Amino acid sequence: MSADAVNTGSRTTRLLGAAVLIGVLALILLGFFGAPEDDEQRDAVRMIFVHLPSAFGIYAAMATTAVGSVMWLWKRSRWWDIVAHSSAEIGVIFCGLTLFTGSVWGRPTWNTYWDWGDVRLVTTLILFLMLVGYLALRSAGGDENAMATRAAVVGLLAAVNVPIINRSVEWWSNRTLHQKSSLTDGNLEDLTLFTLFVGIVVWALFFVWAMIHRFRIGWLEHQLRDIDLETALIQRRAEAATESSGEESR
Amino acid sequence: MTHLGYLLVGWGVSLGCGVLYAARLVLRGRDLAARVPVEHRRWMTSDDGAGSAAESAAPDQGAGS
Amino acid sequence: MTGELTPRAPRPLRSRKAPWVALVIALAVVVAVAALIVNLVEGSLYFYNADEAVEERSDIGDRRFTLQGSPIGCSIVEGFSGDEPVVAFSLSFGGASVDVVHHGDPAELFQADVPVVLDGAWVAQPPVVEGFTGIANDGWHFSSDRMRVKHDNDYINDDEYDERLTLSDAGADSTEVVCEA
Amino acid sequence: MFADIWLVTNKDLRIEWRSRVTLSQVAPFALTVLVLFGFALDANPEVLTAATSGLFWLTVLFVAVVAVQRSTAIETADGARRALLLAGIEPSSVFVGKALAIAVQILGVEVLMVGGVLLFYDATVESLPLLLATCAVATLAIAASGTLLGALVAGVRARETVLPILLLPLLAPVLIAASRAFDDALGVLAVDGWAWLGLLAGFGIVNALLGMLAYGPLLEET
Repeated sequence: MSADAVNTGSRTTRLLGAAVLIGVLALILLGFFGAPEDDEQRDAVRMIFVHLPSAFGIYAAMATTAVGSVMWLWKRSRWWDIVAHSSAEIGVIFCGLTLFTGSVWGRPTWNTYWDWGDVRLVTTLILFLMLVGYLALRSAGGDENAMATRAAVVGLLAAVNVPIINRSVEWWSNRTLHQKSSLTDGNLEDLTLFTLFVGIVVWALFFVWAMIHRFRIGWLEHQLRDIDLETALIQRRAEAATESSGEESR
Repeated sequence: MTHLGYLLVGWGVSLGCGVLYAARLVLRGRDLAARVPVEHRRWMTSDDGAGSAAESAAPDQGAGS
Repeated sequence: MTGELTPRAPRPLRSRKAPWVALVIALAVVVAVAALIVNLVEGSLYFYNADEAVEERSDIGDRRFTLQGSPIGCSIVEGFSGDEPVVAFSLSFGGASVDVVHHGDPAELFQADVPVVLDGAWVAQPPVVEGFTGIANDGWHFSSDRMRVKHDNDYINDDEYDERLTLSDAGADSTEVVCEA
Repeated sequence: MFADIWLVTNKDLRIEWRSRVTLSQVAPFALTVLVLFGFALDANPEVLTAATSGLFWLTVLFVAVVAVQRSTAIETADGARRALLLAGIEPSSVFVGKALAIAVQILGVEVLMVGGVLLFYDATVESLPLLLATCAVATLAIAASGTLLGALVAGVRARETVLPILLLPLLAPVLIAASRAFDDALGVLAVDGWAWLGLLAGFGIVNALLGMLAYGPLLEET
């Protein structure tokens, strides 16, 4: 990296990034060669090492968005508003990945990519669509404070989905195609469990890395908006000055 | 290994998305950081020290704003 | 001029606090209410378990529904119904068993004791598949055209576990049904 | 409070009645959509029967988007929101009043559509109470969510496109629950329609409460 390149990185993010890269390598080795195959699903079970961490990523991201939204509404804190926006953007990626890896896993194991009857699948899809709506609303532009309030309400509406998604397999136990919580009531081989934890840690580190970068981008955008306003004011005043001086000389 | 195709697609897309998003964040950050005057750039660094960042970036960035 | 125009920190817009605190509390209450309601409607969604499907057979009539149960190992027969390849088997759940004729190929992971979820309807005739009598054998069968496998949250490798741990969904009691063959 | 709610509902409905947009445009739009679905699926009557409930409620959602757009436009035009606030009416009363006005319009269109479904789709009603209850509860749920989001997007520049993106996913549970309840009421699927109705009611209560709470701050700020 050249010395004069200005970016949103810092020593912390570089360390985090390196940890994520090492972690991904470890996860690939453990996931494909370490963990044993499942007696029912055979090797298809190895999808859990990317699917479940992504799902946990949704929970983390949505919890952050919910807290950020509440803090904006309560304290009018720009910091928290940017946090809410950042985590929602990362959350939509985790959500998309959860849906995608789940479908690809579902084809060999359930015999279907998608099942409209399953509560967990459908509620996750609804959350994904609501997050897309959230980002669309954010990109619509307009007054910054009003936008933050609107986004906070939508963010909270979307966050309500998360407990339903998480609990759906318990509430509708014996009524969903999706298996119950693997971590809390599942029965896992030691190495499978360990690999799963590695996956969760790697995803969590990535989440923090992305949050820091995305937050700084949000902060810079906020600064830029202020600066644009100031620049426009200066220009307008300069115009006004030349106009009036022109009139006077006439 | 059974189901290798499905596994490669699932893992590939997951890791690929992560890499793409990370790259986009870094590039967007660079672009924005270059456009924001030094005194508004908190946390931004050009090397490892947070304090020296503003100073080292000042000469070439100051003119732009 | 520049000193005067430096961007300022946004003014804190401290509007009325109370409504938002109320909103947050209400949100928590609302989530709790929602949780209660979904608990109340449990038992009505998505699929009928085999015992419920048998119990409500007259109500269901010939309408389509989704059925869940565990295939009984010794009953599985792959054969033909006319020219069509079918899989015939009996499944059980909650003490009741149902004879099933599934039209089409079975799911990849279809196997004994792993619950399946099937779309189809009751047919008031015994199944006509060569070599298949059915364990329920009650003059009805379930004609299915879509099969999904409902695997559980156990990720176990048989080589390292002497016996299968049957901690999965309560109510699956395929072990109670004894094959006659 | 009830007087205020009635005032707002009455005002919105009167504006709607005078412009006759619901009657002359939205209702024909809904029937056209139903007929077009009929054209699209006509080749297979079985598919049409199986899809009736879903098509019905999907059409209702489209109608709801239009109704909410209209309702929001009434409020944003000429600073009517400010005037409403200055009149000293509680924001939650405004919310309930506007939601009721939207609900009445959607219900009116639904009555027409039930007729259309019976006529064009050859549907048979097996449980009239369930059918009516589903219409009533689902409509209230839709109206509550719609009114809240209508206020939310009122100040957004591209609100015509942002509203459907936000409203339709939020209403997805209504679409699912109301369609399943209708499946039971029309005798298409063997499901417990009353249980789905319970889910619908829960969703409606949640959205109505949220709307009443969030409406005031949204009105003030945007």
